[in-house]
Amino acid sequence: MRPGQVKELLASALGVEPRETDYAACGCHLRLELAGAQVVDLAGAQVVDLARLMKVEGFFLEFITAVDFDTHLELVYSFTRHQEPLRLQAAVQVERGGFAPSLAGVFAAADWQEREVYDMFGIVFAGHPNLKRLLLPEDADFHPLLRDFTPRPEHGGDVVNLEMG
Amino acid sequence: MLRKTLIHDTFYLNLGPQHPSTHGVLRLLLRLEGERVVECQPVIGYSHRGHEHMAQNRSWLQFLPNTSRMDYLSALLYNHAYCLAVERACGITVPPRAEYIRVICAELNRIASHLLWFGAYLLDLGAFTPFLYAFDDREDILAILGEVTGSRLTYCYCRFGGVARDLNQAFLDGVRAFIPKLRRRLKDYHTLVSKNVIFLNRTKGIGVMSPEQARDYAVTGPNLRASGVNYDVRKAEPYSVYPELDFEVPLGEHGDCYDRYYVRLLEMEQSLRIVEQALERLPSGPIRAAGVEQEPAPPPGAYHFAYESARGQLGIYLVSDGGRIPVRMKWRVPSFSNLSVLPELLAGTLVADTIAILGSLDLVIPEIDR
Amino acid sequence: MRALWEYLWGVLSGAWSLAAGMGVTLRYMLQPVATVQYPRQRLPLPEAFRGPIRLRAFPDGHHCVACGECWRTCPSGVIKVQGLKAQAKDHNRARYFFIDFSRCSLCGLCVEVCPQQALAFSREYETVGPSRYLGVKDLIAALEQEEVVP
Amino acid sequence: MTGWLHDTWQWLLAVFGPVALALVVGLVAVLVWVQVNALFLVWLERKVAAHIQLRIGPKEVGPFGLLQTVVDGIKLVSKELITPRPANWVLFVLSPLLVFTPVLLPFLVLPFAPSLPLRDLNVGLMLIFAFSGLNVLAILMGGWASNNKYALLGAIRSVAQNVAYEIPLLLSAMSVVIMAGSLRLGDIVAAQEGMWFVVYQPVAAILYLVGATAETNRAPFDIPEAESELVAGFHTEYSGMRFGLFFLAEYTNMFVVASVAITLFFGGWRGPFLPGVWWFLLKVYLLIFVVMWVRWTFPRLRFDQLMNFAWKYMIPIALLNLLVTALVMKLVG
Repeated sequence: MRPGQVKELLASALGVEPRETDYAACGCHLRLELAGAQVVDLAGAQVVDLARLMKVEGFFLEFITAVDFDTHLELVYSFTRHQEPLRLQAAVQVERGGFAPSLAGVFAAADWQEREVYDMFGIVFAGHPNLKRLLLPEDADFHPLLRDFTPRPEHGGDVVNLEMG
Repeated sequence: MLRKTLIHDTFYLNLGPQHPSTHGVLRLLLRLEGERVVECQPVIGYSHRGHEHMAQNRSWLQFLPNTSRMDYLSALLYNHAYCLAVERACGITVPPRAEYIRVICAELNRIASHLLWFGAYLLDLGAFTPFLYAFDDREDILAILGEVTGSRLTYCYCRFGGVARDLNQAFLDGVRAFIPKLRRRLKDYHTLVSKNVIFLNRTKGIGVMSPEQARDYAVTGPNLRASGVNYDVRKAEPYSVYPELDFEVPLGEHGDCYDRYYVRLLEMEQSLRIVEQALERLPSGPIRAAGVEQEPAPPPGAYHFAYESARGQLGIYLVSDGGRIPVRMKWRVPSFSNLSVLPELLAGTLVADTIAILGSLDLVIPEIDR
Repeated sequence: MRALWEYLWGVLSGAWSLAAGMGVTLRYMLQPVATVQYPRQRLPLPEAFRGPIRLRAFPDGHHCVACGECWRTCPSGVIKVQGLKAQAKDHNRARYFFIDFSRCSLCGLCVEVCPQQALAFSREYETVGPSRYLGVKDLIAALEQEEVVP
Repeated sequence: MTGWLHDTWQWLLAVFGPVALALVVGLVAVLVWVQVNALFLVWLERKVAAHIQLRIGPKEVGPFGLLQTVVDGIKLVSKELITPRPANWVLFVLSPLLVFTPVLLPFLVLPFAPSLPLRDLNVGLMLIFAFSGLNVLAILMGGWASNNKYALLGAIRSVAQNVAYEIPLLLSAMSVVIMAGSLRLGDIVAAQEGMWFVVYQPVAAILYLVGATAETNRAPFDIPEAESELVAGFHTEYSGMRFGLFFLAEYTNMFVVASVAITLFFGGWRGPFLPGVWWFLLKVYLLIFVVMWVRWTFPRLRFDQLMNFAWKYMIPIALLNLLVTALVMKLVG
């Protein structure tokens, strides 16, 4: 599948316009900025439609992650294919502590990926069957990959300070 | 009433985190009916060290030693992948000799990783001896890699724009002696294990993963190829010097434990071929690109790099603001997705099969936890 | 009939596979052992071996000017170095050089960034100790016990 | 000095009578022999395993590391005996004793040499099988009393496996008994005057060896203690010498079943040049070596496959073999 084909497909099915990026420079063929999901409108969120389309077209969900830009979080979904590889990355803006629709009903892989994002960034995935901590302890009350997170002593780890002289 | 509870009584068994077959610290919460698994729930995170958090607190260069601590069995592959990712982001061209050296070392490391898996898997199935044969072979690789990298397990050998040290004669001699030796050993492994009727009974038709299932759970690597899907990042999104080398991608048919086993054994042979060819073509020249800054910083933007590690597709997603310290570094580790399919494979199997299936997925838990 | 034949063939080939496996282990049993009995026999260290770092010794002592490049580069922050000038116009020379080896990951970045090439890997490999504080090494003091390698 | 010893001997003889005294002396000898034999077998196992795996094995303590197992035994004795709190204390303590006792009794009737069985009972074979059947009870007790899920699973597996494999074991031994016409082990050896029974009964011999390996929970049939699945199976919670007794029993059991195999199929103490007892021991250790060799070569079977193998293949074949033997004996004899 060529980037052009996918572009047309997305334009006709979802009415979105992905941007073609230079694969040799950034390792990604298409990048798509989606509108932020609203809490009230999760069912109709574009990213779920996108995932359904991707599943039909033979893509698989590589990963879901988030990036903290201080003002907002950016959820990144990465899709690629087994045959004729083509990588499409979709970015969705989410506010801190905000909501996003869950893809667990579409891709089974999304289950754990979303749990990890919830774990690390505190984004709540609405419709997720089992949104619990994945890597951190069950009773953790922090989201370590947020940029304003500072480790506290009770998070563990210790440092030997070198005494000079 | 009593009869009903007796028949439908199930109990929970905590397999791990301290258990001989969970390789690292994985906990499987199994609901059993007698010896039959009704439900399985993997619990991970016991060796979470926060590598992605560390990445946000140190420079691009300083993250280099971290890469080899995620999947310590294929440390050089991670090392290589990270360097390639940053080089792509910064636009650094690596001299061909350095790239060939990296590929030779990476493929040797891939063989070492597969050998360790082979031994540990047979150990899970109750055969102790192949484990030590595999370790004997792996020891050779560690010694060879030690000659040039200076360490045995957690290598930090690749640098942005090249490698830390040139190959020496001991390395070349070691590799040339090792290739025929491993070929002989692989023959013995086939006689001792692949054709063994007990082994066949334990693995054939067990833990069958369909290609659709694999895609749904984003399973990659030998686990995916055992299901017959031809997807190897080295072929699909060629990087480094792999396009210049001639190798095949072994595929399975049924997606059962035996195919996952057999695909890995065949992959070792292909890796040997790659090493052989790369040694033959090894160009002369510098091993470090000239004019690379001490601490390169990629221009602002998001970058992705896909790499075929020993366990599947390794993805590195970098976000840079042009500064010395990354904004975000996401590691898409293959074992994470490979483990997530486990509950589906385990439903309805016996405890003994649980071990056989868990082992066949080739998981490295610290890699999952990061 | 065909089923019976297949059954028999299965039994025979299975038995043969077991016998062949036993042949392999018997052959290995007669081979020389592959292990090295550690405290008695030692393997030669590889040329590139990485032990805890040391200051390279020169006839005029060490060449460290305490620029702090290694200290800034070290990913784990295990290096502390402080220099002194004998006179105002002199070069800076390291007076104190400590590493906390218990947290060192032997990546070798410090050795590479050193502008004076004053650092090198030692060939020490028995670095286990009963306390993590034993990992703190005084490289200047260690230098005095070392012979000069030009 | 010798006079004093002689007097004591005379006194003991007068008080207890020759038969009882012989039994006591024999029992002491057996107890010592069992320990020494088990220690030697553990050493042998480790050496065989090591050399198969390109290692050396024990070498530090004593010549060729022979005393290593003695030192290990001392370590085991000196370790704390831990009883888990939720365990059933009585059964938990009783189980190792019960597992060890029955493996001693077959030594009463084993014909090491023509004159060496302590009591040459006319139902010697039955006694051996009867007591080796007790083993499983002890394992079940230990596994259940530990109150540990792994131990319980191991115990359940063990019971099913032992029940299943006892049958082909007995059936294959029975075909030899039919040929010899006696359950007395001495008579069975005597019947192999011209030719070993393994020549007439190859199927029974193979069935017996497979069954015996399963009966003693040796790999590839070691599923009750499959360490990669059940940690240590039924003895997961045992420590110190209680674990040591399980260990001792396993190796002694191995010796017993190998001795029975030698007696039934390989001519017992018969052999040229050397005295009978040497031939007997040589054959037994050779057979044990083969069992070890098998252990270090093959992966472990799965539980249901193991049961299938016993019920679907071994028992029908053993029955058929018994039938044919009986028919042939009837026609010939």
